[in-house]
This record gives sequence, C-alpha cells and structure tokens, in this order.
Amino acid sequence: MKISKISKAIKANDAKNGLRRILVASFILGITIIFLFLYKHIGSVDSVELYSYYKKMYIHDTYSQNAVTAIYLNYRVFDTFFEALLLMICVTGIMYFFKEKSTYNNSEYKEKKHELLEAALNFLYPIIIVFGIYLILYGSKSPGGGFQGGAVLAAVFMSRYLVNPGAIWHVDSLKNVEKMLYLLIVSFSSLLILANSYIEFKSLYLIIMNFLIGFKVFCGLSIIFFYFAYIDTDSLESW
Amino acid sequence: MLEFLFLSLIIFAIVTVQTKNLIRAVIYLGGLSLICSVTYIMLAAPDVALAEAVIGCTLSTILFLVVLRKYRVFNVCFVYPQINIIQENTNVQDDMSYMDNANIIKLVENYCYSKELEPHIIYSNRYEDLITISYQYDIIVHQLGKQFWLYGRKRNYQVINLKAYIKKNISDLEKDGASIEFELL
Amino acid sequence: MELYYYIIIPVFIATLVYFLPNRGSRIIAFIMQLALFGMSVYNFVQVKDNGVVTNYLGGWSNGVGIALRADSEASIFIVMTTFLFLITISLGMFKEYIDNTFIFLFVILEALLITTFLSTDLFNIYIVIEISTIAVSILIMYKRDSRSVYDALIYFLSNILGMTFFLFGIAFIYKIFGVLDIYIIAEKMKNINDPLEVILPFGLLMTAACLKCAVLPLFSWLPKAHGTPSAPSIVSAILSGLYVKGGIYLFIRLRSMFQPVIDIDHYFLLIGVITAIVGVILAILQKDIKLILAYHTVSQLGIILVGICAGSIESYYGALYHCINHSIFKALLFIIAGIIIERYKIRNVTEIRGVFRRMPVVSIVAIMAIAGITGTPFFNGSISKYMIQAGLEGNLIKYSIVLVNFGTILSFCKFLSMFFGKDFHRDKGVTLINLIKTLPIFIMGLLCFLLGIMGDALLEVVFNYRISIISYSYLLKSIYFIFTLLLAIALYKYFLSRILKRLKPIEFELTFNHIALSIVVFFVITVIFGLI
Amino acid sequence: MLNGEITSIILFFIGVYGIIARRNMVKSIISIGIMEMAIILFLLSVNFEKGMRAPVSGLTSNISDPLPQALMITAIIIGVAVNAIGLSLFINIYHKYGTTNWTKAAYKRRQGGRK
Repeated sequence: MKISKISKAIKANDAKNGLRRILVASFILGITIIFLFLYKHIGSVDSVELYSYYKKMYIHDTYSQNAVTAIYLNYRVFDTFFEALLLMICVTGIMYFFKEKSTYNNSEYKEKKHELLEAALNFLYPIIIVFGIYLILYGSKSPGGGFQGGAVLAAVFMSRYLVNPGAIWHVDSLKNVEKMLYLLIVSFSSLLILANSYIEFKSLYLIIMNFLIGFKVFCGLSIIFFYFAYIDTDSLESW
Repeated sequence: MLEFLFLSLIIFAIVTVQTKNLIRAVIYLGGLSLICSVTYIMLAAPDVALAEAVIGCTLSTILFLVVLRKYRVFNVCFVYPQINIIQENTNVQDDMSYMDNANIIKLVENYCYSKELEPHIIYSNRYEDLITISYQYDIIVHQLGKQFWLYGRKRNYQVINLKAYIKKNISDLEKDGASIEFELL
Repeated sequence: MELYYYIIIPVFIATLVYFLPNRGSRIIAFIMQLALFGMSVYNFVQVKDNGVVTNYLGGWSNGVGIALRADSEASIFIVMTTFLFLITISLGMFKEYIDNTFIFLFVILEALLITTFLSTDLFNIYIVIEISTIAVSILIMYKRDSRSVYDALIYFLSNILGMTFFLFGIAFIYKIFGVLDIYIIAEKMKNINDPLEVILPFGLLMTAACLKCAVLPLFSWLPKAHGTPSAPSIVSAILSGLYVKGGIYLFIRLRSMFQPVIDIDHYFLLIGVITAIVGVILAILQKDIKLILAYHTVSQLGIILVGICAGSIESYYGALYHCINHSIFKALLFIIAGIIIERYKIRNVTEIRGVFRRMPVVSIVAIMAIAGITGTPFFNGSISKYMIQAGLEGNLIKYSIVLVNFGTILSFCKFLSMFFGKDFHRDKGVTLINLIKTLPIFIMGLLCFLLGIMGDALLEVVFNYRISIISYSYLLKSIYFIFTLLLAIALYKYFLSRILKRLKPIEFELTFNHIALSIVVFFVITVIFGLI
Repeated sequence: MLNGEITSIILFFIGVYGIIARRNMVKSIISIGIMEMAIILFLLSVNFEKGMRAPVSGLTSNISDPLPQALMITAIIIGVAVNAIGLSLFINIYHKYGTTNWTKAAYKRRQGGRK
C-alpha cells in the first residue's frame, strides 16, 4: 500500500519534470533557429587585416617559428601575464576552500597499491617527462609550449597518485616555487612590454618564458589536483 | 571527415546533457573533449588540440571523477560470518533469524536517500575481510544472530550522522529484539 | 609615465606580500596604496593637461598588440579606485582576519579593476573580469559562513555564464571585424549600415554587460554577493561601491562602440527605470542592514543607467558624477554597517536601537552618508540626482525617478531609526574614539559634504562641463525635499514600521536555473529591440 | 552543410539547455564546459578554409589564423580553473547543505544554511 503510493508520487514528479524539459527544449530550439537565421546575415568588414599582418610579420617580429607562441608570448604577452595570475588565484581559492591538512601520509590509503600498474608507469615516467620538457623547450619551433608542457608534467604527478595514493607529497615547497615563478614571469613580461625594441635576445626570451610558464602551470595544476585528491572532510565540517 | 566529427560532437553533447548518471555524463564529457581535440587538429590548430587533450580531456575529467568518487557513494560492507563460526557462539542456535537483516539495511539505505548518497552495499561472509578491507568502506555492519555491530571511522562525518539517525529510529529494530552497538574507530 | 605601472605595481607587490609575515604585509600594502593614489592623481592631472594618453604595450600599434588608454573618464575612475582601496586598506589594518591571502586577493582585485578601466582590448577585458569573478567569490566567503557558500556558488556560476556570452560575442566581433581593439572596432562600425549585421555580437556583449550592471531580471546575484553574512565589510564596500562601476564602465564603452549602428537607448532607459523602482521596493521590505544597502545599490544602478541612456549631455555627466558619489556614500554605509554589526552582533534593523548614544562620531558620519544617498540639499547626491533629472524628457520617467527618490528616503527612515531610541542591550559603554580608525570614515563623510558644496567646480575640473544650477529652482527643490522627508517620516512611523514588524523579509530570489533562463530571455529581448 | 560555426552554435545552445533544464549542480558545471568548447570551436573555424596548414615551423603562406588559437589556449586554462573552483564550491555546498539540487539548496539557504 505504502510503496504503491510512493511510486505513484515519483511517477507524477517524473512526468512533471519531463514536461518542463520538453518546454525548455522547444524554447531553446526556437532560439537556436532564430540565432542561425541571424548568423546567416552577419556582416563582414575587411576582416582579415590582423590575420594577414600576423601571417606576414610573425617571424620577423618575434624570431619565433610558431605563430601561436609568437602571439601569446610577444604580441599579447599581457594576456599571458593575467593567465598565469588566474591559475595562481585559482590555487589560492582551492587552498582556501579545502583547509590545509596537517599530515598527508594517511594510513588509510596505504594498502591500495597496484604493482603491475606501477611497474608499467615506472617505465613510462621518463618518456612522459621528456615529452613534457620537449614541449616546453621547443614551444617556439613546433606545436606545444609552456601551458601544454606544464600540463603534461602535471599528468606525471597524477599518475603517481593513481599508482600509490599513500605516498607523501611535499606541496608546501611547490606553493612557494609557484609564487617565485610568477614573480619571475611578471618581471620578464614587463621587460618585454616596456622595452620591446631594445631586447636583442628574443629567441632566448621565448625559451625562458616558455620554461617559466611551463613550470608555473605544472605547479599550479599539481597543487589543484593534490587538494582535490586529498580533500580533508574534517576541515569542511569545522566551519 | 570534418562533417562526421561535427555530427558526433553534437550527438555526444546531447548525450552528455541528457544522461541521468553523473559519472557517465563526466565520461561522455571526456569523450566530447577528445573529439573536439581531434577536430582542432583537422582545423589546423595543433597547439589548441594539445592543450585540449591534456587539460580539457584528462585533467578536468579526473577532477570531476575524483569529486564524484568522494562524494556520491556511501560504501557499506555487510559481513555475516559462516554458520560454523556462529555455532560456536551457542546462544544463537535456536532459530535462523540471523539471516533477517532487512531492517538495518533499509535503515542505512533510508539514511542514504535522505542525504542524496548512493548506497553501495557489498555482502561478504568471510570474517577476515573485516580487517583487510576496512580502509575502503565508510561503514561495516557485522551481524551475529540478532546482534549487530557497526564500525565506522571517527573522521567520517557521515558515519557520525548515521549513528544519530539510527539512535533516533532504533525502536523499529528493537521491536524484533535486535540489538545494535555502534563503534567509532 | 607609462599606464602599465598602475597594473604591474599592485600585482607585483601583492605577490611579494604573499611571502612575507602577516604584520609587515599590511604596512607594505598601505604604503603601496598611498603611492598608487598619488600616482593616479598625477595621472589625472596629466590627462587633464595633455589630453588622452594611449600606451601600446610592447610597442605594437594598431590593434596588433594590446593598448592601454586613459581618457578623462577612465582616469577619474582610477582615482576613485585607488582612493577607496586606500581607505578600505587603512581600515582593514586593525582587523584580525586580514592575513596575507586576503591582502593578496584584495590588492589583485584593485589591479584587475584598474585594468578593466584602462584596457582597450575586448579579450583582455574578458580575462580580467573572469579572474576578478574568481577573486571576488573567494573574498565574499572569507569569514566562512555556511550560508555564504551558496551565495558564492550562485555568484560565481551566474557571472561565469554571463562571461561565456561575452566570449561568444567577442568571437562574433572577431569574425566580423577581424580586430579586438574597442576603438578600432568603433571606427570600423561606421562602415556597417544594417543593424542585422551586428545584432548577434551586440546582444551577446550587452547581455554580459547588463549582468554586470545588475539590471532588472539579472540582479538576483547582487544582493546575495554584497549582503552575504561572511563577507568582511570592507569587501562589501568595495564590491558595492566600486566593482559594479566596472560593469557600468563596460556598458558605457560597449554602448558607444555600437552607437553608429544600433541605438536602443529607449530600451535601456526603460530597463533602468524599472530596475530602480523594483530595487527600491525590495529595499523597503528588507530588515537585514546589509541587504537593505545591497538592494539600494540595485536601485541606484538603475538611476545611473537612466542617466547614461537619457540622451542629454547633462544627465550623462550627472550619471558619471553619480557613479563617483555613489561609490563614496555606499562604501561608507557598508563600512558603518560593518561597525554596527560588529558591536551589536545582530543584523536586524528593527532590533538595533540607540546607536547614536553609543557611537556618536560614527553616527554623525553615517547621517552624512544617508544625506548623500537620499539627495539632501548641500550633499553630493543632490547635485547628481538633480542633473540626471534635469536632462530627462518625458513626464513618466521624471515622476518615476521622483518616486524612486521618495522610496529611498522612506527606506532610510528605517535606517535612521536605528540611531535613536533606547538601547535594549546590556553593554552601554560609549566607544572610545580611536583617531586612526575613525579618520578614514570621517574623511569620507566630509567628502559627501564637500562634493555637494563644490559639485559645480568639481564637474568643471573633471569633465569640462559647466552646470548652471539656478538658485531659484534649487531652493524650490530644497523646500520640496523637506516636505518629502516629513511625509516619509510620517509614513514610516505610522504605517511601514508596523507592517515590517509582522512581515517576513521578501527577497527576490531565483534559483540558478531561473537565472540562466532570465539571461537567455534578456538576450532574446535585447536582440528583438535591436532589430526594431 | 554542417560547418564549424553552425555546429558550435548548436553546441552552445545544447549547453544552455543543460543549464536551464538540469537541476543538478555538477550538470550545470558540465554544461558551462560544453558552452566553452563550442566557443573555442567557433573561433578556430572563423578564418579556416580547407587545405590550410598549421601555423608552425616557420610557414608563412596558407596557414590558419594564429590569433584565435593563442586566445583559445587561454580559454582552455580559464575553463579548467572555472571547473576546479566550481567543483570545490560544490563539494563545500554538498557538505553544508547535503544536497546537489539547485531548488533544494535554495530552499535550505532560506532556512539558514543548515543540513
């Protein structure tokens, strides 16, 4: 008797939700069609000006073989400046939302160890690390760059967690390294922004910047992942 | 080739939004991200494709999965030892009611639904599991006849809430003559 | 001097402070603020003398790189920013929750705001607003209260959603014009004849800007973010006083960018009026101090929007002047609300009594700020509101602004009643006047008065605009104000206070799904109005 | 018939549908992710024509537009930061309110933010 009542209520609720979703879907469908119609009438005003400039001038201006790197490290380095800041603020926020833990070596994770996986990954680590560093160093010549390389290096950190969740990590030093790297990024990018025409070593500059950004991104993403993996439930409860 | 990729993008997006199960939705999002990455290569943007593959596909998906794994599932391990062990404890020989565990399981499940957790119950009859698997489970229910022992970790706040919940609703169980002991480790 | 220094110095100092011990960092931040304020005043004088300053970062001109541009409006906004941050940081020096992380985020927020005012690149503005959204959502839950987690999530996601629309708009702009610099786009906009060709980027960008300005259907996040219990009062002051002005400034620039093709000022005028009325009605119905102030921010933003879109120069400059005035008295009111909450430990206006006896200096300053916001003669609000009203056409809008002002006075009668009456709580000691703590708020209270007395002179200096305040009409207005005030007090005492005691506080609350729906609906309506 | 821009407009509105229709918080974050992907796809296909080559290794003729690519790397980083912050706030809210549903959370917020 009771169960039938409950199931009836659940069914009624489902029907209501389904109706709402159909209404929303038809509304959105209508908007999409209007949007596509307006998109067909979109104008164009000699819109390839900037594109053709970059196409012609990027090697001459920046000594970079990769046009994308030329843009984000030279023409629009001000964006990159903020992008690195974004990652740092994100890390600050996550550190704030998940309060810091006093000890990281939880015995509860210790038994979870996959030996086969570990053996396979031990073989793979050097390859991944070399690949990441290659992406960073050759970012100004071939596809890749600081962001991608840093993320690949952070993947190493994550796979270590998958293999051996009980390992002890020293994140505090990573945090300080991140701040230090950001200060260096700020100084270097300011150098370019304020005195671009006086810089002689532009190709060296690209490599240094890529290197700094790569390690900054590595630190940031690793810390984010670390805090997610070892969320301290006590700290969430305490406030 | 590109048209095919575009079509699969749309299909994947619809499936991702429509799926009820969150974990599946996250996996579909990862797949969507991977197809996007392939599409970017076809659009002659290898830098973006690399970034999307590493950051969008791998890292975001892992973050989602870590969050979901920690906070959607409530693992319950139900242990009832084999009969020969019970027979050594002679006081429960008279009837076979030790098999009747429905009430306490229902209680735990009700608690989970009220907190929007997914109860994940595993039955076992091997005594030694108690020790070896203790790190994986939020709570372990150990039954001997009409006696139940519940073990949970002190640091797990859900277990503490569950204890309060069971204390509140203990009268249903006591009707059948069952007794419950709750231990925080 | 390069404009880049206004961004690099706060960012560099904030990151450096992150390393240092807590005690020293406050002093460094304070000294940096002082220097920055001096620099911004210097910059303002420079812009005043030599005209618009444009710096091309990295030496790439013509939209290839990113440019910073300071005209007289941007430079006065920067002076305002540095001044308010100077005040708030000097007030925050003595709070125990101020640590390195807080100073880092707070000073970074300043740098981001300055960049919003200076940058001419659409994508750069997008990144800056995105970062500031993250920083603000951390700052508003800085004191860790379980209610504010929800507020922070709503604030965060609805703003991110708005900025997604903004990014899509940027994508269309890039498709049409091929550049990202606002001023170059404005030049190219003259070649476009049909509004149909740019209606999509217009709708998308304006939706995001209006979300930041918190107009009618989209303001649900603002009271939550500004009035949330866990936000330190100096953060609320900055958010309500300054941060929303970033949205207004964005709106002004986007509007002038699209002006040659799409001009739908009458639509935004209507929205502004409705926002002002709804905001003030909701403010009257609140009991929580911070929420009252937050809803007043909504209604004042509506008035500013009306001034910008009214179509006459007088009300446009009036709106800009009202931005400055509003940031001063609203920040001051939030700070005072913080002091009162700290003393009384309750937030309900109907329960707090006898503030004047306990904190006389603070109360005098508060009354000055209230005089500013209600538009009392000789205070700053009266000048800017007078200017906005003078430039309006059409009786309906004029009377609705009068109505809004009456509502503001009525609502602040409720606020005013807090200062009198008997203190029901035990602790009766008069607060000792700490000179260093009181000096900043005293300066701000004085500014409310000075900006009123010397309003015409200041307007001439800042905007090169001479207003002609006819003394006869001003006198008439003063008499009219006194009459309104008496009416409002009577209405409050015999009618409203009794209703409020029984009434449960009504909040204009939407869940996130409804916020998203309202954003989409707003977008559709904007597009329809743009095409008509 | 399907080109990159039309696909991305459709994807964008699928994301919008997800945000409006689904009441789960994680679903909202996922939908915002889909919208961001759509915008990235749009910008990359703005100046793209068939047969273009990647703007790397010193090519200067017939290469795809490098500017959107540089911008979109930024957008991807912003996306992961938004995901991380959104998820961490979500975990907090889940702990405090015990729900992942927007409507229920709004109700509980009105009650004073307890479980």
